[in-house]
Amino acid sequence: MRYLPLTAADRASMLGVIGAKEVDDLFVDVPRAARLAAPVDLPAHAGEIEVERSLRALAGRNTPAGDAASFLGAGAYRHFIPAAVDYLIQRGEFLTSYTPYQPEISQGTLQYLFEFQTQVAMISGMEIANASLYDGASGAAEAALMARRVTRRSGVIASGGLHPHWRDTVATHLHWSDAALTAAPADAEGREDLAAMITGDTACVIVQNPDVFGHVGDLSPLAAACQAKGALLVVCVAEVASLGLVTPPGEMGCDIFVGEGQGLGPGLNFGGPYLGLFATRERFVRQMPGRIAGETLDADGKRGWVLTLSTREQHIRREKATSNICTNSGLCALAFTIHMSLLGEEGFRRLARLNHANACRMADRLAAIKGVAVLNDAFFNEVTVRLPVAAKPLVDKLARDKVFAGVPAGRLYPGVAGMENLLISCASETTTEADIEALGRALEGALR
Amino acid sequence: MRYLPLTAADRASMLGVIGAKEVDDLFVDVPRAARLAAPVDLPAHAGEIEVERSLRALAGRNTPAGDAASFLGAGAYRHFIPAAVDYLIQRGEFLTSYTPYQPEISQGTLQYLFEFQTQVAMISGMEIANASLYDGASGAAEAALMARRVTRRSGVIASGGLHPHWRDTVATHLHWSDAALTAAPADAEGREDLAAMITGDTACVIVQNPDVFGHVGDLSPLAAACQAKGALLVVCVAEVASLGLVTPPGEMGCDIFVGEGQGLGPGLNFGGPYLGLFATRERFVRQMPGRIAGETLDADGKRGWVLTLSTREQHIRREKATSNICTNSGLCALAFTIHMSLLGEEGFRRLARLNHANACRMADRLAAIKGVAVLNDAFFNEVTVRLPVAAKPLVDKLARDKVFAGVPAGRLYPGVAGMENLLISCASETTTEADIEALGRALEGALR
Amino acid sequence: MSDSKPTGPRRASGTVDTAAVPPADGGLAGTVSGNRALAIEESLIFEQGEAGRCGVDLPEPANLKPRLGGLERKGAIGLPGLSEPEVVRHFTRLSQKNYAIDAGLFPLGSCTMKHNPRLNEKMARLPGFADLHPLQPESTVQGALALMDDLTRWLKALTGMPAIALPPAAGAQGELCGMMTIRAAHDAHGHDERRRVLVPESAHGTNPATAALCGYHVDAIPANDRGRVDVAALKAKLGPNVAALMLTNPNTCGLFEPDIIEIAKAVHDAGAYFYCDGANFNAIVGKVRPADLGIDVMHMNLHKTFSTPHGGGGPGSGPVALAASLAPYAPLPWLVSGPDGLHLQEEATGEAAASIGRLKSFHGQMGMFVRAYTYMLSHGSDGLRQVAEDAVLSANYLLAALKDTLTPAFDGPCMHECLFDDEGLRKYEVSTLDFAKALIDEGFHPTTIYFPLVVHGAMLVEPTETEPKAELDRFIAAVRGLKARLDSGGADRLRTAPHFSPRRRLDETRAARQPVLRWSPPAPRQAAE
Amino acid sequence: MSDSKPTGPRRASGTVDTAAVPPADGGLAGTVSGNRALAIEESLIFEQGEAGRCGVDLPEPANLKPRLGGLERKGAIGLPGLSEPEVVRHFTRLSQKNYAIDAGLFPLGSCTMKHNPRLNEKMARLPGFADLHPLQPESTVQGALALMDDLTRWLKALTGMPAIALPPAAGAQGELCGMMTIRAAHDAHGHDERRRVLVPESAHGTNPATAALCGYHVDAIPANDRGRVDVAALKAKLGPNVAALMLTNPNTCGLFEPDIIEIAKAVHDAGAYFYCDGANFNAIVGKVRPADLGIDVMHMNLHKTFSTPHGGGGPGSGPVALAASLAPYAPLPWLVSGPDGLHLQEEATGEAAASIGRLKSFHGQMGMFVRAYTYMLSHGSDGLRQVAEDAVLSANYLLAALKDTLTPAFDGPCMHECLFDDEGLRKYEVSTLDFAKALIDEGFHPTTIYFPLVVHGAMLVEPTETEPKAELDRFIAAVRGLKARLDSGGADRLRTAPHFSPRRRLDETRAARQPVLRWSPPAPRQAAE
Ligand SMILES: Cc1ncc(COP(=O)(O)O)c(C=O)c1O
Ligand SMILES: Cc1ncc(COP(=O)(O)O)c(C=O)c1O
Repeated sequence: MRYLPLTAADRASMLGVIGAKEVDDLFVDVPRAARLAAPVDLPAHAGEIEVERSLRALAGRNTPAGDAASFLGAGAYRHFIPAAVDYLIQRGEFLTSYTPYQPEISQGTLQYLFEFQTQVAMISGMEIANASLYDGASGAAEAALMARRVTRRSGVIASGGLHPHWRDTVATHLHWSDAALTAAPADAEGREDLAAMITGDTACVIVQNPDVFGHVGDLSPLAAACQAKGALLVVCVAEVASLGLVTPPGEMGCDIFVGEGQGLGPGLNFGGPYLGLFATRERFVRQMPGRIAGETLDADGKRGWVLTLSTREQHIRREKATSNICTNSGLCALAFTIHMSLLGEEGFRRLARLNHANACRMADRLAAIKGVAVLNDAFFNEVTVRLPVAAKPLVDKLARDKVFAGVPAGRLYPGVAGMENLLISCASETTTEADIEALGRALEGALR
Repeated sequence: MRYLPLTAADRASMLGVIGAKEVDDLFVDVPRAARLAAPVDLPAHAGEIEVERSLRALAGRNTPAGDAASFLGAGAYRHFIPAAVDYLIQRGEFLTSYTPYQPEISQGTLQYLFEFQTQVAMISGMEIANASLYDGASGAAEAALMARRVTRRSGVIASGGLHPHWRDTVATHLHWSDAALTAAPADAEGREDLAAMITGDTACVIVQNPDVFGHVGDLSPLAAACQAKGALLVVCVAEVASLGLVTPPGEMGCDIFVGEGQGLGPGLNFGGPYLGLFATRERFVRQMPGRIAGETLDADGKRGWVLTLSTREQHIRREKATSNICTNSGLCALAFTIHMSLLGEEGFRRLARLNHANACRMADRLAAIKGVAVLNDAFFNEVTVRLPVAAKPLVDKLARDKVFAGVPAGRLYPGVAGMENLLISCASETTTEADIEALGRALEGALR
Repeated sequence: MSDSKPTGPRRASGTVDTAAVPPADGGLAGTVSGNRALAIEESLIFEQGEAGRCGVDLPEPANLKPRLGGLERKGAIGLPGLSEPEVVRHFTRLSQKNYAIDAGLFPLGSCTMKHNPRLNEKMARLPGFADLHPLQPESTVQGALALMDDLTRWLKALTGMPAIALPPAAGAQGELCGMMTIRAAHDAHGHDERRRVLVPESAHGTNPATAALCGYHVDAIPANDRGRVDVAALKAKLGPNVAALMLTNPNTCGLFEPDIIEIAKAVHDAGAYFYCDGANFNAIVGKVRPADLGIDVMHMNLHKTFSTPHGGGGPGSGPVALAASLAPYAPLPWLVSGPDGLHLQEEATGEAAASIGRLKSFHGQMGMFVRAYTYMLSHGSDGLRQVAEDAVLSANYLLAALKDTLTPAFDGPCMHECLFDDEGLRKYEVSTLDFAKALIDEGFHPTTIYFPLVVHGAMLVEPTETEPKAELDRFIAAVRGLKARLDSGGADRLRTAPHFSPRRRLDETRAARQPVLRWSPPAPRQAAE
Repeated sequence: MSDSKPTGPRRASGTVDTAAVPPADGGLAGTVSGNRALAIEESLIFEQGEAGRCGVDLPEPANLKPRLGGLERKGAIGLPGLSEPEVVRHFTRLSQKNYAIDAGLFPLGSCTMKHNPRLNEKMARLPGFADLHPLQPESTVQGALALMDDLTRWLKALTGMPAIALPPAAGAQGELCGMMTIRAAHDAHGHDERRRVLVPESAHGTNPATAALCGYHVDAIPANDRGRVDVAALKAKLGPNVAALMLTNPNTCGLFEPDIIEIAKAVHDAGAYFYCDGANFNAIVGKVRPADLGIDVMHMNLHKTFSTPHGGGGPGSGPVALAASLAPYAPLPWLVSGPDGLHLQEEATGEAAASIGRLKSFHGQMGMFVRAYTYMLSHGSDGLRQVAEDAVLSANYLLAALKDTLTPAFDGPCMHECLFDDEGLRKYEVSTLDFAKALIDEGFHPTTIYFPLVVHGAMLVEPTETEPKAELDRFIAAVRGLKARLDSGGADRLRTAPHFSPRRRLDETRAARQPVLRWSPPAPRQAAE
């Protein structure tokens, strides 16, 4: 087997050194009855040629988004990722290293995490950030738990514009805690007023901007309301590219920022691995979950980095830890850091403008279709449209002609009234005029 | 422009240090009349998204061999290349380094070249090898020139089984030298006797094994004839995988081995870059063309490697050099070295057996078709068949159904009598039963 | 908090930075530049960037009239501008400051740092997997769902368990998933009183942290002097308010719990569930099926046993195998097969009505599934069994070869990792940390240190099955050589190690006391300057 | 010749290699292992392999009955057996012993070590290019031919020449191609008497070697004291037996030949052709078209000007631009457009009847064409012009900043590279080589040294346009710092440099005197052992 270096002779000589007769002597502690006498009933090993053939056959049964005119977003965004990003993250020194527990030989990882934290803080407008979480949704759950610790209150309010996956993830995580979630109803028009829901026991209010329907809103009034009542404002950003153009959470009074960095990091990947971004105020740092890289000096007085403030973490604090997270999204954070480095101030902002410009074009084309109404006044790269028919069958039909028209709101809100005819459609810098025209024509054709 | 780091401010400050007013002041030596006032008439710069789109559009107009049932060989062989090979050669330290002129910081390149040389010597059965040439064909030309230098004779005889591209490449290189090429007629049946052509002025005889028509032959008698007359025997191997199964040139009296390593190195690449392998006897080393890595010690007495015997080379010997070659096929040699390291003795031999086994199956299937005759008794992975019709139109027709049936001999021997109906077909470890059946059926259908 | 301070000179713009010329007697590390040949110092991107530089070329949209409701971002974000060559170089240089499996032995106990095949990476990058949007119509992702389905089949066969939950993002989330199914099951049966979870002292920190997240009270159970659960103590703690036992097996001392079947029975008899932390599954994959040991639920780390790369700290993937009794509570989405092919059940209705719900967005770590599945097909059932055998053999080989050099924590053979304590080091007044740092100089990644907590100055050594014997022998020689150095009075050399790494020992106390967690722009220079 | 001797201990099989335990006072490099943290010693693959190990899994063919005419290979080949993890680690470790552009400034004059964009690599790997067999039916490769055709269009526009020969494999083969077209043209005109080629002394070695391969006699022409061709001397040598002038422009001193138009005229008036070595095209691309200077034929190195990677010594690609007078002799194949699309004319008939024939198999370095074309589209005509300007600006910046530290070989501005001699070093009894080796310790690749030969102890410095100013400034600081070190009596430190690289200075004389050019198995051990 190509991945196993020990030969029969190696094994024999090693057993000799150990003083065992056969390998099974080393498994003495395993109850004899439970030991398998033979390999389990699964196919035997296969060479690279055969394995690649099997995998290509499976891959061939899918339609990559890039082969279609794709307007899918709703929590996962397809951006162009420069070739240098994927090249660099594949370097063995990054790819095949572990969490940087030994900083002297992990400065590469530690330095990029420090850079990542700085980038996340900058784009979100926050003071400090951690070294990543699994994804945005679980980050929102961590934020709710953190707000509980910070405020010692138990009420968590979720906006009706929060992505249902995020909302549900928060719900799951709070279910057996002593915090309680109140979720506002789905708010396709972007009209809800959460301020009225805040009470003296509210730990935090969780909102998303742009929200799951694409609406961009001013959160400052809500932040003021939170502050007045002693609650924290958690702002979620599922489309990180929006931060290049939209007023960042940190400038609207946000206390905890949670972001999904997938779009500028690992890519689509059918939903994972993704990249949780998490930032907050400096004064909350000891309640922040997840790893943090910090600056220090070495024995020669040279600058270097280490994982720090680990007394917050499970391996030190165990059941009192801020979170149970251990492995996070290191390599996705690296992809993000590299991509952000390539973009820089100018590129990041222009990328956002391009997304917005294409979305404006898309929205205009959609609005021009008879019977179709765009629900958004203010948006970034995504809008919700009301169709005269149910969205899901239409989307399925169009997919056959390689037009992925958008995400039916009904898929995110199964069984929720008023959602069936809504379609959430998204553009990006990769969207061409031809794509938009293909969408327009396909919809017109189907609605005729 | 993303690849250009200088900003306008940088440029201004650098001009300041230089003491120039504008960049054009630095171009003073360029005759004013010849200076272009504006960029030439070509498209302006483009981003990665647009460039990738253009390239994908071009690539999309080709049919990759892997998308067809492909039986193409005749000098370029499609083998499966393990994923680790392409990963490793892309490491920047290999990819973006230069010829190892500074050995202290090029030990990586130098050590793999030393390993490459050893592998080439081993598989060819020769004593020593160089660090690669452009490709097999130009290697054959170098061999002829080297034989001339070694023997101080001028006659060069090329077998009728030598790939016509190699033969023509030798001819071009000898054209203005004081050596003369005699090329035997194309020998589709593998029956020629070159011994009779050797004279007292023969510098070398160049043969190929397996030859371009797929025949495997015993070269020992020819070697004896060469030796008796003081001529050198140059053995060319276009399909390097054959050396895992076929008696190597070094065991049949070969003086200079020339190989094409493409199949186990860089891959198909529509014909280039390829990988010239070159090996010979130790006593001829000072007449060998191309770079050589050699072992030595450093100032601390540690083993290391350097480029050596460079007094043979153009940068020292100038017009008296053994060759004008400078840049060779370094990275292709690296791919080859890695691939050979993965294969090892066991894998290299088994790969060859698999190729042969699949070729036997292919040959049997072809022979079973009415009107089709296989010309080879002894072969490795490639045979020549005589069709009842012209091969080229048939091959073109079958290609439309994604069967690449083989290379029409007429493409290699345009206008040569007797070639029109011959088809050269090749199998490999990637050939499946289904491929062979597709070929058989397609030919049967077309010949019906 | 203070600002990030570069060691080297700051870039002076506009002129040649003559201030950077150090004294001729040699500056930092004896060179003018502070570099040491291939070891090149590298500043932060924020110290390199320049306005007007950009590493991407994007067209500026024509006549953009923003529709942002006035919420346009105004001030500078502060991101540095770098060209592509600078970015490639920066991250190349950073990478060169890392140790990795690709470079050498990485015997980090409990982490299973095995070879990461490049075929896995290649397959994960096929557009047919990597470029799928999670919410595409299901008809366009049937191959992806089929892969998830077949991965499930493999994991079922290897664990003997009837159900697999694929969503968890890593081991810790797998634990959370598993413990939540337990709590949901107790809830469903009205057992609200079961609020205690028994966790051995030797457990990984994620275990108690996870239990706490489920609202459970953690009750530590002691180890016996053989490094195993003290079964009597365990039994004494079992009772009507115990929800579950969380046990790692093979445990974090690298030992198999020989009484595991008895333990399982006692747990079940007490009405509790048996959670197994399967981080160490590599030791037994293909040799024993957890279901046959009486385990009710176990997470696996695809980034350990199944070779998906650790990537400097993730991403991971932590599927959970579930007994029939816990399967109804599996998290969303469920993969079900229907008349039109495979289908993702994304809501807690029907069959999935009892689900604990979502743990994250979408359907799990697909990129990791592709890699792990590629690995499984490559090894096959015969190869996976060989994996366990070779992993255990290699660990025992190290144990046997080093037992007279270091002090083994326990007697007898180990599983896939061997554990030493610091007894043998104490007389030299050298700590486990010192010894670990000395291994760095020798070209090895240190072992896991100070874990598990039940052993003083623990060194947990996990070689994995993908190390050639020659590399193990080099490691043995290095450990023995360091010991020999201690014997000949060289302790100081270890106490000050490492000496040759990109950085010497780093001051962790300083990092925590004066936290600098991000770069900040330097204060504007004085006008006088 | 002697056998390859490893520095470290040979692997002992079957037992723990206790012989590897060195004395406690520290062995090699102060460590037990000889490693220095991330700098890990690595033996040859032949010293690692083991029978029974293999890095690929191939099925054994069933019942193979060989049809090889009895020519089956018998004895062992000698290849070592290694598993994939070992191979990945071996080559990773080797790579870590290399300097590269990705790691830092690589100012190797005449080599144009610029950034190699990763987009190029990605595009070259599209199966629609990489997985094409060169002899596929032409209908199945129209996209590939179209790319070659458009690449030709770009090269024509940039050179101003009417024809491009794509086949040559590298610069030297491009030279051969070009000089052969010249000889073919003279032959066609019956000018058999033209057997001399004029080549400046400063020319790259490939120039005279190429001329000799065409059966030409090389006649060296001297440089004037401004580093340019001595036009009077050149004119004096021109005559009826001169076939061509081979001139590098910008020349190998990094200078543009200001009299080039006059030179071209003189050459043409004498009935000879003007060959230009275009290795230095990077200095003028988009600024000047060679055709406008009177050049008849010029090769370009796609691996220099057009960013295809050097790969540690290749592969390259050396297309040749041809004047109308030489175009008929272009090598095979020709790319022609016909009714069915693009077509490869592979025989010397019809239009191509006068072709010099084939220089290699198939159609040229397609993999390099894709990369170069990607680069061209990325830069566009504006970007390419900027390339030349920035390359020239950067070289002049170094020249200006270092002119008081090192001794410039000539006055006035340079083009894309600047040249220093060793005059400034001689008083310290330090050679150009010493200085170069000291730069290694500073984290820079040395400049080209001892070339061109016309300057004593030459240092030819080519920064390229892809270096940020900050890296140039670091280089300047390092050079100045080394000079300062010399001034304060530190010459010895330079004479013994490098000190920090994977190897110290290597004994080239020993390598040449006792050549060891391959590994050989060690002699079998004595029976007594
Ligand atoms: C025993 C044990 N349990 C749980 C975990 C947590 O797994 P993860 O890091 O994937 O969350 C680890 C990982 O280090 C572990 O070693
Ligand atoms: C001036 C000059 N001419 C010719 C060549 C030869 O080019 P190549 O190495 O591609 O054969 C070089 C390469 O170093 C060169 O610098």
